[in-house]
Amino acid sequence: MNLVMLSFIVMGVAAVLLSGVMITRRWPVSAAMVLISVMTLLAGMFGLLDAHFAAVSQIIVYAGAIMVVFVFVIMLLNLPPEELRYGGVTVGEMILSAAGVAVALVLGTKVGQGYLSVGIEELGILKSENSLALHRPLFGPDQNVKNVAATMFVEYLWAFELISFLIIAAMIGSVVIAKKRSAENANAA
Amino acid sequence: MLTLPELGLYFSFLMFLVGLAGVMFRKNILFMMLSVEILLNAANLAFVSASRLTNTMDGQVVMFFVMAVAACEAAVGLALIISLYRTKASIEVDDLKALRG
Amino acid sequence: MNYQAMLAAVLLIPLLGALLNGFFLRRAPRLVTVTVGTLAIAVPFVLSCLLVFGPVSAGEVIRTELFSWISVPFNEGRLEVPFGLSVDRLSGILLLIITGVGSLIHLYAGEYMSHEEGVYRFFAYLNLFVFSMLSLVLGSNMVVTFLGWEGVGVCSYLLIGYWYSDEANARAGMKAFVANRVGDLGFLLAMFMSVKLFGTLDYSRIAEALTNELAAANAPLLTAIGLCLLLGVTGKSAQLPLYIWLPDAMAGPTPVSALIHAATMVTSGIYLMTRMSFLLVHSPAAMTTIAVIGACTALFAATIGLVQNDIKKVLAYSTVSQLGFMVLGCGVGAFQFGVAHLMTHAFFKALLFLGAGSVIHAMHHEQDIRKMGGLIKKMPITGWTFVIGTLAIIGFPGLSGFFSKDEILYYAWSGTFGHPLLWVLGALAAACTSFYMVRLTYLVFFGESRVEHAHHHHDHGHGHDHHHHEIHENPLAMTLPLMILAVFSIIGGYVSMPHAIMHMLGIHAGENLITQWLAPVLEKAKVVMTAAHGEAHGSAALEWGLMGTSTLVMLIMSGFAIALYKAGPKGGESIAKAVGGLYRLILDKWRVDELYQAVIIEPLKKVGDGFFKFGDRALIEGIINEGPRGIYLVTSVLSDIQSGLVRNYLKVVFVGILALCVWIFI
Amino acid sequence: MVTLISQWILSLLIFFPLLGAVLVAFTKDAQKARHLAVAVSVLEMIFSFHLIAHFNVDSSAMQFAQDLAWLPRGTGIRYTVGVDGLSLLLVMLTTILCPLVFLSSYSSIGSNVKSFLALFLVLESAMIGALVSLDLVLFYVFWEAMLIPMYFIIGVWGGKDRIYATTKFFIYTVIGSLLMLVAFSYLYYAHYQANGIFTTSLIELYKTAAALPAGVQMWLFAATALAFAIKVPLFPFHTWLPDAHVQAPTPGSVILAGVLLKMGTYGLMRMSIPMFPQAAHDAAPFMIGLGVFGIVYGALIAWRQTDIKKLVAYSSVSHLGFVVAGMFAFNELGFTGALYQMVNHGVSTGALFLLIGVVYERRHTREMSEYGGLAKQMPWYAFFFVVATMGSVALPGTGGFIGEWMILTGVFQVSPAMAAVAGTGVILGAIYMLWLVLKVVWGPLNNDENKKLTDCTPRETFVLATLSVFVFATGFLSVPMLAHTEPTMKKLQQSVSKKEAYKTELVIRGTSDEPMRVMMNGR
Repeated sequence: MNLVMLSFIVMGVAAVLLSGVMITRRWPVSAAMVLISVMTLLAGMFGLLDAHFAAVSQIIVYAGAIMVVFVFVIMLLNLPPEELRYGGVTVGEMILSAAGVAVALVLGTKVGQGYLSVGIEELGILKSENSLALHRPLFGPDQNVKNVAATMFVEYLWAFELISFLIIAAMIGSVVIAKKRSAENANAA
Repeated sequence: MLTLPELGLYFSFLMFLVGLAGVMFRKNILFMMLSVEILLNAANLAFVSASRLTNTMDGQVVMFFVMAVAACEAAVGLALIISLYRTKASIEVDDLKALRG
Repeated sequence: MNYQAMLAAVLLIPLLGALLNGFFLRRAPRLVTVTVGTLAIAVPFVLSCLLVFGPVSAGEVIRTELFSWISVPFNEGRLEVPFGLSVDRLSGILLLIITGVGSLIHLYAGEYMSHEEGVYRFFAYLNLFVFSMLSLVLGSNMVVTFLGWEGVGVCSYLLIGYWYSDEANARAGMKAFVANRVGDLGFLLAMFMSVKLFGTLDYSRIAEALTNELAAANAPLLTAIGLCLLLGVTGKSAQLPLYIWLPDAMAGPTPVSALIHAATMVTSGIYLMTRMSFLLVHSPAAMTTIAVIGACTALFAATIGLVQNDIKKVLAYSTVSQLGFMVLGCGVGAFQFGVAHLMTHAFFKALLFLGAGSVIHAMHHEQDIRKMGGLIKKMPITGWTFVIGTLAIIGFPGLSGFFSKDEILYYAWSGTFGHPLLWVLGALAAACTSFYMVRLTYLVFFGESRVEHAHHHHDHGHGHDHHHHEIHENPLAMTLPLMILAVFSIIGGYVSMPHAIMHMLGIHAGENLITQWLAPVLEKAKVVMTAAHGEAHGSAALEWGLMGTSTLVMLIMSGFAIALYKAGPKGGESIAKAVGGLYRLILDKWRVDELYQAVIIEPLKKVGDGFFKFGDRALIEGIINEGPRGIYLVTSVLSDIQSGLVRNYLKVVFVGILALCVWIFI
Repeated sequence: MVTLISQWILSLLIFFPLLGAVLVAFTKDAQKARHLAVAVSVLEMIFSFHLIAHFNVDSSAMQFAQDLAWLPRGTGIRYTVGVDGLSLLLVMLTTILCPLVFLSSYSSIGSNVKSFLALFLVLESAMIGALVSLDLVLFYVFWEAMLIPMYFIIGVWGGKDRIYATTKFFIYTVIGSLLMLVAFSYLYYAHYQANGIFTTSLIELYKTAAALPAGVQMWLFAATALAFAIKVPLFPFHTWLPDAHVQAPTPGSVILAGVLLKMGTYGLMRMSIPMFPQAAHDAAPFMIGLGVFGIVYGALIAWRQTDIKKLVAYSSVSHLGFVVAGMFAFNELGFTGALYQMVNHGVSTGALFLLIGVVYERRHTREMSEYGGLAKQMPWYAFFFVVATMGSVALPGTGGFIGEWMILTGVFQVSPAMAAVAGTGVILGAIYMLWLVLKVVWGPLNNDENKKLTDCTPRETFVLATLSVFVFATGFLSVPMLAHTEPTMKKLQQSVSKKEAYKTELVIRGTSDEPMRVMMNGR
């Protein structure tokens, strides 16, 4: 149990708990704020997992960009309090939650025994001749950005390009969706 | 022996459960979308952990893709919320029953 | 010009004529159409004469193959069906009849159809018919024969329905085609069996392959082939039970009736049986069936002929009856006399039909014999030739029908497969023939004229406006064929002169002409018959006795007819009243058409309706449509579970995830 | 040069109409689009003459073959095409029928012309693709691709109940083809289990499939045969056909009857029978029975129809019953006759549907009672009608006779009783077809509407005259035509009767002095 491990566990537990806090907030703005802290914690965990580039972009893109949009929309809507009620929780939902917690606890007892990663070799990902990992240029273990880039722009180039299309489409789509109504409203007015 | 990526997987599982609970129990679309962000983050954590577990970069690359998809989802979803709120004056999910069979 | 090319030309010139008339001479003047149509038959007639009186009479068989028609691997070998032609003595006779009588009828038709519009169509059909008929008799294998066999059916269909504007005519054509098709199925099945048994369809090869051992081993199959061929014959040659189409076929123009439904097409059954005689004689059962069918048809049709009042209908039933005689002749093993009667019948029946056509033409399409009478004064040539035809058909001694018919009747008693009962049926039929033919001739040509001089409108759809009511003799183009045919009706029968008469005349040539002529064709059949049944068991005394009896009967019946109808058509009424019900039954042609309609056609229609309503609509469609409805029922229950609330769906997902976790990890 | 062309000719034939479809879709003027479509299909026809000109009639191999990589290597799914005696005649039928159909669409299609023509060209492309593909996945792709244009052709340009008809057509066909896909997938995996490599090559899978145990073969045979039987359509899977035919526009009906139905019988002869010879043997009596029953059933129903198109549609059920019965006789006569009858049925029934279209465009009704006496008003029309009828009733001298004669002779060698029952179809065929002629062409010209009818236009005359020539040409020239198919049929017959795997190979040109065998790379 070294320091890395300890901080990882602390951050993980905190992230899970804060997620729980987030979903129970009454006000959307505070929920968004809690979510930002969860993301920051996750960024730390990524860093501990040697995914430095992922950690940085988690903060910049997620916590920075995406959540700003959320907060912006929340502000824009300015929901009245009666829109923000919790609503009742039924018996069935309680039972489901209990079952979920039970499974999580049981699973937790097994984590220490390497249960989640058992058989990873048998999966054959590293052995298979089809594995993409074999054909990839590897830079040192500390050259995370280079490694990510080498993978992304060689093996996943097409996916990357397609994602760019997706983003453009989403951008245009959101503008169209949000604008159309307002134009109609203007006509109605 | 307790390893870092394995713990990461477990935490991602727990976070996923919490996020799912959020989507299930909250009736407000805004909260549902926030919960979806938790789900996506949990998935990201799983990808990064797996990347570490297998010593490959694919997990991290996919994580970026997920992030990009999340951005799209947020943009489109929020636009929908705005237009929905304008037409129905409500963002209660139980008011939306167009999917009823 | 070698003989092979001539043979091909004989077949192809009529086809060429049909194409010319059908496609290129549509707007040509009538004279051109008629000339082309007639020449397309007359030229082959000349070529046929060269062929038949040249090499064929010397005993040669001319063969030629135009092209390979069907060729398929079959049982380690090949099944080859060339478009082959051959002419031997049997097809030679037919060839001469078809082209010779055909030319005369074409000549006649050019005049007969002179008031018609678009006569090119008529001559195209007629030429096509002759082409089909020639391929029927010239085909060297069964498939080429079948081409002609069905081809004549189609041409007959088209020609019967020539005046298609009247639906009854078109229906008659259709009836003819369908009845023929039933027979064709028999021919087809016979072909299939021949393929199975011999692996070839070439007549000469089948004849070679059919050894006595093979015949003994496959006796049931041979009987089946014989019966299937018989089915084909009953269709084409209008025998019981498929004769029904021939009387209706009189809806066509009269030259058609003369050419197709008297002289050529209907006799193709006789040709086929003679052609396949070597096979038929192996099966006594088939031969007996053929003889019985022939005899019954002869009598049956003759009874109907007794009471008909339409001049063409009388001749039609007479044709069916005469065809029955020919089939009877083949059935008792006297194939050569079947062919001889075919030939004499072609002469005198064509003569009678053309004569009837001449009368009809002169009377402006009046066909009811009750409205005629005394015409012989106004139309002497038509009248006297008609009388000659009548004398020939009733078997007046010395005329052609006498010889051929009496030979058939003699062999019906004493032939290899003969039986006195068959003779009785045949003699009765001959008696009826005498009665109705004399009745017909007398009512039309003698006695008082009953022609209505009042203007009566006739809507045959081909009306012509000049109403000269004066009945007069037709021009030479129509009477010349009558005279030529009359000559042949007198002398044609001498080819089959009975032994007894030959002895009396001191001719000691052994066999009569037709037997000698056809000896090569029938050789195999004769060997088989002699081997199995011994020589025919007749005697001169029997021959004289039978001949005398039938002559006597003929004279009595003719006299009876004249006595009865001396005072006009009402003469028969007393007898008709005496047997009232029977008379009406016969007048309605024994109601066979109605019987078929009720027993075959209507049930089949009902089955068709039933298939459609219950099979297709109720059963199959029911399953097809109810199946989805059942699925819809289930899914509508399931779809009620779809509350439309996204959160509920997520709960299901959640349960799924938990279940997965439990399954994997615990 | 010739070798190069031969190598690419099939791909050209497949994709040229597709290119044409794109061009047609971008044409501005409807009339120009029509001309363009005709030009494309005529060019396609001219290209296809290369096949006839350079086909080696002594070889049963898959000629003009091309074998290219398509999907990733590990899947074993390749772009493999080739033509043998079985598909050659049908490809020719397709390429020759299509220009005629385009010519007929000048007057029968008035709205959305460009989309119609484009869809039709796509259909032609898919049909040829399905006929020449030698890879199960490729075949399946083309098979389903045929469905889509036809779905729209009926659904958009059809009659009153077109949606019902086209949906029924679609669902029937898809159900069948899904079962076929299951069978293909099983074979794919079975081949992997047996040989350790994945492949969808038909030629390889012939061997795999024939070696399967009889029980398995029976299931796979049933699955594929069902798919094809629906397409044929064999009784009792035929009820989509009358609806589809009645609702389809004239060009749709022609191509449906002329080519699409042949895909079913082609599939049976290409896939079901040679792949599963044991099962085919076991199922043969049943299949012959269904075929023969279908002959009588279809004929009797056709007789009782008052809708002309429905009558002809049911006559197709009857005629294709002959085809199925013939091929399950398992002798050369049966196989050859079945193939020949496919071509003949395409020609004569195609002509009949065109003829119905001619009067339908003038009178907008398909009820028999509305017509009558057309011979007076439209003599050439009557002539073509009678010719097409004679082709349909299998008159000697027309191709139908050769086909039916071969089929019946073939079936007779196996089961005389069945042949006799099937033979009644010949009689019934005459009854219903002549009934149709009687009611439409002959009889008095009573209906005043009909007195205004005009005879065929030069364009219609050209189309109908071409088909009429084919009706008789097939009747007399069967030997040169069937020479192309004989080695294939012989091989098929031998392998099926011995219950062995059907063996064939890919060659560019079938001549023996041509060493250019296509490499079976990676297999």
